[in-house]
Amino acid sequence: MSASGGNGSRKRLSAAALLPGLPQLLRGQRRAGLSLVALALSMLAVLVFGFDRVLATFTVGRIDYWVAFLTLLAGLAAAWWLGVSWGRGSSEDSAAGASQWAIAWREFEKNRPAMLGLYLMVALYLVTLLAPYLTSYEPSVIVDDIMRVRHLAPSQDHLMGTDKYGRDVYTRILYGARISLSIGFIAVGISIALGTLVGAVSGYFGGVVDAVLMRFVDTLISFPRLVLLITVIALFQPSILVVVVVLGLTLWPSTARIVRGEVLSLREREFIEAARALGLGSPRIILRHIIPNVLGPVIVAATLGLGNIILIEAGLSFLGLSAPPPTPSWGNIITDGREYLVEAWWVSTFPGLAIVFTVVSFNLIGDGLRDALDPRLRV
Amino acid sequence: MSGPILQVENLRTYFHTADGLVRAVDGVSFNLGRGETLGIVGESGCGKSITCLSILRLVDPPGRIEPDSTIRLGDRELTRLSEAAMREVRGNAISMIFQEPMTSLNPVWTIGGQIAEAVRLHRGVGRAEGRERAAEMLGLVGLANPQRRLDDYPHELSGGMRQRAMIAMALACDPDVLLADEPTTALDVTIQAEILDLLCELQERLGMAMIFVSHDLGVVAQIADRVIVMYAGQVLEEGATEGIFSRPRHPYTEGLLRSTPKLTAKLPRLATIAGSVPSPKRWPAGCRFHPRCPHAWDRCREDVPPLLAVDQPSRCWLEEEPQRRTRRGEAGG
Amino acid sequence: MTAYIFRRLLQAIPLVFGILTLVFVILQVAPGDPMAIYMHPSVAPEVLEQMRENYGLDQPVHIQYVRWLKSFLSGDLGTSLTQNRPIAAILAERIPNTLLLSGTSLLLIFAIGIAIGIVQAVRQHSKLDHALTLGALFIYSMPSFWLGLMLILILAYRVHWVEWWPEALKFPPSGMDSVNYDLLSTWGKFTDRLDHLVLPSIALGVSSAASVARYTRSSMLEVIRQDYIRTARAKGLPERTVILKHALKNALLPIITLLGLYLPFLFSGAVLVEVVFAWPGMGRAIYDAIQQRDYPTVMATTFVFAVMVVIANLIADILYAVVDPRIRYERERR
Amino acid sequence: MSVPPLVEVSDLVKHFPIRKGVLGRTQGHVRAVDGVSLDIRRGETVALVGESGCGKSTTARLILRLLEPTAGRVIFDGQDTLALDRTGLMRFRRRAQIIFQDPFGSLNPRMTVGAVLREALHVHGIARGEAAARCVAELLDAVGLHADDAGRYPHEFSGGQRQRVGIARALAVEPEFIVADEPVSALDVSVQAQVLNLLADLQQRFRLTYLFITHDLSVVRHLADRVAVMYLGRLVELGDSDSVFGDPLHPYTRALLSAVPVLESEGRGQRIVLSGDVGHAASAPPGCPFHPRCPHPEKDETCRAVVPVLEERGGGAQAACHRI
Repeated sequence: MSASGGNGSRKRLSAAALLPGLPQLLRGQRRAGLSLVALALSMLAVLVFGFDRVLATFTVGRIDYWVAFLTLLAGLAAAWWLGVSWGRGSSEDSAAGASQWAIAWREFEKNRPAMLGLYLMVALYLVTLLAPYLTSYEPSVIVDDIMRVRHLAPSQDHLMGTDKYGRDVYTRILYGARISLSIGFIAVGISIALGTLVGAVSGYFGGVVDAVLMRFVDTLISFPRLVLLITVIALFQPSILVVVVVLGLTLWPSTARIVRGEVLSLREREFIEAARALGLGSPRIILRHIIPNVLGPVIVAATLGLGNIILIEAGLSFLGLSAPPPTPSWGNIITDGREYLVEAWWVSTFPGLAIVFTVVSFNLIGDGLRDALDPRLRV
Repeated sequence: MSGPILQVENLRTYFHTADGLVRAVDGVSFNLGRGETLGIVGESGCGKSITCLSILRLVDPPGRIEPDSTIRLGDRELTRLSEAAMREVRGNAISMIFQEPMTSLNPVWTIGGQIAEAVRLHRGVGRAEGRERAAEMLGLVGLANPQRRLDDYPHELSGGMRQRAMIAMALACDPDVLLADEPTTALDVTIQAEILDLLCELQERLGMAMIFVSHDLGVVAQIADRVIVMYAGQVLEEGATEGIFSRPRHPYTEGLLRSTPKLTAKLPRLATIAGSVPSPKRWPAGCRFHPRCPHAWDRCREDVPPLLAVDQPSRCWLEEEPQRRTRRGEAGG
Repeated sequence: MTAYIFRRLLQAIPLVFGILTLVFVILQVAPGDPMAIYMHPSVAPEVLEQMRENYGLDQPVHIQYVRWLKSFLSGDLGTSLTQNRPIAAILAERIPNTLLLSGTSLLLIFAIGIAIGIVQAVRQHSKLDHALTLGALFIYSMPSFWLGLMLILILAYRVHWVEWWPEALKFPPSGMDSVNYDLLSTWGKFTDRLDHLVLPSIALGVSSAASVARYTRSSMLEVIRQDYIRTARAKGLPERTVILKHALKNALLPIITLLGLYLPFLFSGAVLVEVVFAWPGMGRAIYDAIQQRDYPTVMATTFVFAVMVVIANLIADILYAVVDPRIRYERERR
Repeated sequence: MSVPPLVEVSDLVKHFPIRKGVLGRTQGHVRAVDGVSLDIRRGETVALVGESGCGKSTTARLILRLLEPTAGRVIFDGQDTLALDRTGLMRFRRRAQIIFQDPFGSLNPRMTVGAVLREALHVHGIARGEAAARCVAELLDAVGLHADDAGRYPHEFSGGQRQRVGIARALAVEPEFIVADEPVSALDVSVQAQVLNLLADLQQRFRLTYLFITHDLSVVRHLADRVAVMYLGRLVELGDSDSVFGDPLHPYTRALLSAVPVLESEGRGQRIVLSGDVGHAASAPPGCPFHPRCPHPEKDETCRAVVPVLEERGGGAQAACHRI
C-alpha cells in the first residue's frame, strides 16, 4: 500500500471523485465501500429529488431547513472526504499495541446484527435531520377542506395515509422522530452522569455514604418508573423540557447500581491495590484506574437506556404528558389514531413501527457493545 | 498382567473455532494396565485434561475427537459407541474426578443425593438402597458420620471433605478406570497429602486402574507406576516412574525436572527452560519443543520426531543422533 | 433463616418511609401553592380554606410532614376530589383488578419466557435459537400500548371479517367483563373474565416474557458451562436429567429475584394497558385522576404502587432464601 | 546486632468483624493475624510460609500499610509506619513495594505497560518525558523484556511475562524492600524457575530485601535466608532456612515439610499425615491453634488451654510449642 506513489494516489482521487467508495471497493474493502456509496447516493438523491425544497431553505428561513441544509452539505463532504482518505494505510492494522477499545471495535465490527443496528441508527438520524427535504407537506398545518383529505388510505401521495385532520402521517412521523431521538440523548446524558458519579462515590468510599446513597436508590427504584414520571410531570406543566429533565433525574438509579457493583469488584482487584502501594491518591485511582474500567458497562447501559427512554417517552406522549399538540411525537400520533383505529388503521400503526425499528436498532447496538466489551469472552 | 484395560491410540481432539483449528490433543497413544496408575504430566495447555475428557467423550463443542482416533476399553471401542451406550460407560466403567472440588459438586443438591443418583442409574436400585450405598461410600473415603453427611449441601463441607465426597461419587459404581484430573491442585499441601494417601489406599483395595493428571512432578512421582510426559498436545516421553525421574531421556523432561525446586538441596540458581509454553493455536513446526530446546538443530525445526526407542520412548531426534547433545543443555539455560 | 426474614422485613421499613418522604417532597417542590393541587372547579374557596386548616398547611413543613406520615400510615389516604369519597376505598376496588391483570401477565411471562429460554439454551446457535432471539428482540422493543392497539385491531375487529377464523380466538376489545356478566353462571363468569384478560395480559406481559427468555437463556448457558454439569455428565446421566435436574434449578434461582424486578415494570405497563383496554385498575385510576386534576388521588395511588413493589421484592427475596440452600449459609458467614 | 533491622514487626494484630443476627451486630472477629512479631534485616530474604487462610497475605498488607492493623507496630528503618504523615507515607511507598500473585489481575487491562511504569515514575517525581522513556526501557530490560513491549497491553503477554511487568512496576520506584506475595504460584513450572532466578538476580543487583510469601515450601528453599511458618494467624516457627528445613522444631512445620511431594524417593522421611482440616480463623480453638490436628504424642491440657509463645530454642530457631 505504501509503495503506491503519486500515480496511485491520483488514480484513487479520480475514482473517489467519480463516486466515493469506489477506491475502497476496488481495494476489496466491501463494507467501507458500500457504506460510502450508499451515503453519497442517498445525499445526491435528496439533492436531486428535493431540489425545490432545498432551494426553499433560503426563502423560508426556518431553522429546521437550515439544519437540513447543513446536514446535506456535511453528508456530501463526508462522503467525498472519506472516499479519499478512508482505509488508506490502515489496512495493515497490527495486533501489537491495540488497546482494549480497538479490540472491542474489531469485535463489534464482526458482529453483523450490531452493525446493522448501527447503520439503521445513522440512517434514522440522517432522516430526522433532513426531514424538511424529504416531504412536501407540513406536519401540523390543517387544511380548510378537512373532509376531502381526512383518513386517506396510504397511497403514492400520502405514503402512510392521512389522519383525522387530513395531515400527512408520514410527514408527522418524520418530524415526530426529533422528539424521540433527541430526548433520549439528553435524558441518558443526565442519568449516566449522575448515575456514574453516585455509583462510583458509593462504591469507592463505602460505609455510611454508601448506605445512605443506596437506600435512596432503593427508594427511587421502588416506584414504577412510569407512575413516578406521570406523577411528577402532571404536577408540573407537561413540556419537552420537563419530560427530559424528569426522565434524566429519575432514571439514574439503575446506572448507579451497575457502576457501584463494578467499582466494588474493581476495588478488590490487585491492580488497584498495586496503585495504592505506589502511593497514588484516590482521585487519580478513580480517574485513571477505575473509571476507564467501568466505562464499558456504562456505555452498554447507556445504549440500552436510549431504547428504553424512547419507549417511555412514547408512553408519556400517548397519555398526553409529553410534547403538547399539535407538535407531533410518535406517541401522540398513535393517540390520534386510536379513536378511529378500525377505520384508519394506518395512523396508529406506522408510528408504532417507527418506534419498534428505532428501539431495535439501539438494542442491537447495545447487545453488540456488550459482547464486544465483555472481558469474560476474551483472555 | 492380562493385557491393558484401556488402550488409547492416535487420539486427536481438535477444536474447530472461529479463529482457526486448535489441535489440543494431537496423536496421543498409551495403554493402561489393570490396577495400574498412569501419571500424565505437563504444563498448562499441553492437552492433558482434554485427553481425559476425550476418553469419556465429554469434550464440549467446538471440540471434536477426530476420525481414526481409537479408545478401547476392554473389547469396546468407545469412539464408535452410541451416546446411550457411552452413558453406560460414564460413571460406571470409567469415572472421573476434577480439579475444583468447590465447583464440581452441584450446589443445590445434597451430597448424598448426588452420590446415590449415579448408583441408582447404573445399578437400577431404589432410593433407599442408593442412599445406603452413598453412606457406605462416604465412610469408605473417610468422612466421619457418613449417615449425617448425606443430607449436607456441598457448601457445608470444607475443601478436603468435598474432594473426598467427589471421590466417593466417582467410586460408587466400582469403576474399572478412574480418571483423576489434577485432583489435589486446589488443595492445601497437608490436605493434598491426605487425598493422595486415600487414593493410593483405595486403588489397592478396589483394584481399579487410574490415570492421574497433574502439573506437579512431585505428586506424580509419588503416586504413579508409569508416567507419560505431555507437551503441546503430544506425548514426548513415556516410561516407568523410576526411569522418567532418574534418567529422563527427552530434553523437556530433563529441563522440567531440573527447574523444579527441591526441598533437600539449596542451589544458588535453578536451571530453567527458555521461553514459554506455546499457544495451542500455533504449535511450532517440526519438533514442537525445538524453540525452547537447548540442543535443537536443523532437523528438529523441520521434521517431526516419532516416539523413538523401546523401553522408555522419547520423541526426540537425539535418540538417533545422541552426539548432538550440547553442553549448553547440560548447563541449563 | 427466621432471622434473615426478620431482618429483611426490617429493611423494608425505611424503604416505606423513604417512599412516603419522596411523595411528600414531590408535593412540596411542585410549583405554586401546595393547595393548588386541590384547586378544582368542584371545590369551593371556603372549603379550600377549611382544608388548608384541616391539612395543617398553615403549619411549618416538618409538622405537615409528621401529619402526612401519620395519616398515610394509619391508612387514611385522603379524599378524592372528584368522587368525594376516601381514596382508600377507591383503591380497594381497583387494586384487585390490577393484581389480576399483572398476576396473569406474570404467570404468562415466566411460563413462556422460561420455556423459550431453555429451548434456546439447549439448542444454542441453531436456526431456531437465532429466530427466537430475533423475535424476542422485536417484541421487547415494542411499546405495550401500541401492541395492545394492534391486538385489538386484529384480534377484536379484523378477524370478524374472516369467515374461517374460530370464534374462540375472537376477543373483546375492552373492559373487564361483558354487559351480561351478572346474568352468567359461575363458569360463564370465569370464562368471560378469562376472555377479557387475554389481550391485555398479552399486551402487558409479552415484552417482559421476551426479556425473561433472554435472561433464562444466558443463565442456562452460564450454568451449562459450570464444572458440576460436567460432573453430572461424567456420571453417565442422560442429557435430559442433566438439563432438567442439574442445570435448571441453578439457572432458575436467580430468576426468582427477577420477580421483584419485573413488577415495577409491569405496573408501569399496566397504566398504559389499562388505558388502552379500559381496564378498571389502579393505572386507569391514576390516569383518570390526572385528567381530572385530582392530585390527592394521584399521590395516593403512586404511594400504593410503590408499596406494592416493596412487598413484591420482599416476597421474592424470602422465596429465594427458602429455595437456595446456600443463602442461609452465606448470610451466617458474613 | 549493631545494625538495626530494616523492618521490625511487633505484635501485629488484625481482626475482621463478623456480623450476624437480626441487626447485623458484630458478634466476634476473624482473627486473621493474631500477634505476629518479626524482624527483617537489610538484604536478606525472609519467607513467610503457610496454608490458605493462615493470614500470611494479610500480614504482608499490614506491613506495607495497605491495611490498617487492629494493634501492633511496624517500624521501617527506625520509623513507625503508622505514625507517618502524607509525605512520610509517600516516601515509605517509594521504599517498600509489592509483587502480586495473579498476573492477570494485577495489571490494569486498559493501560499499556509503558503507561503503568511511567505512572509510577511520575507520581514520585523520579523521571518525566524523555528520561521516563529511558527509565521504562531500562526497567523492561532489567526484568528480561524488550523496550518495545512498553507500547503493548497486558493481555498481549503470557503469564510469565506479565509477572515480569509486575516486578518492573515494583522496581520502578527504586525500593529497598519488596514483598512478593506468592509471585510464582500461578505460573507453569518452567516459567516459575525463570521468575525465581530473576528475583534472585535483582536482589543482588539492587540490594533488595525480600519478604517472600508462599504456600509452597520447596519454592523458598533456595531463595530464603530465614523462614517463618504461620498457622491460623500466628507464627509457629521462625528460623534460619537450614535449620527449618533441616531440623524443623514445630510439629506443624514437620508435617508441612513431610507433606511436600518430592521427586527423589530416598530424600523423604516418614510422612506425617495430619487429620482434620485446616481450621478457620473465625473459629480458632483456644490454646495452641494447632492442637486439634497436632500429631504430637504428648499433647495435653496445656496445649488445649494455653497459647504457646514463640521462644528461642537454640541455634537461632524459635518455635511456639509447649512440647519441645
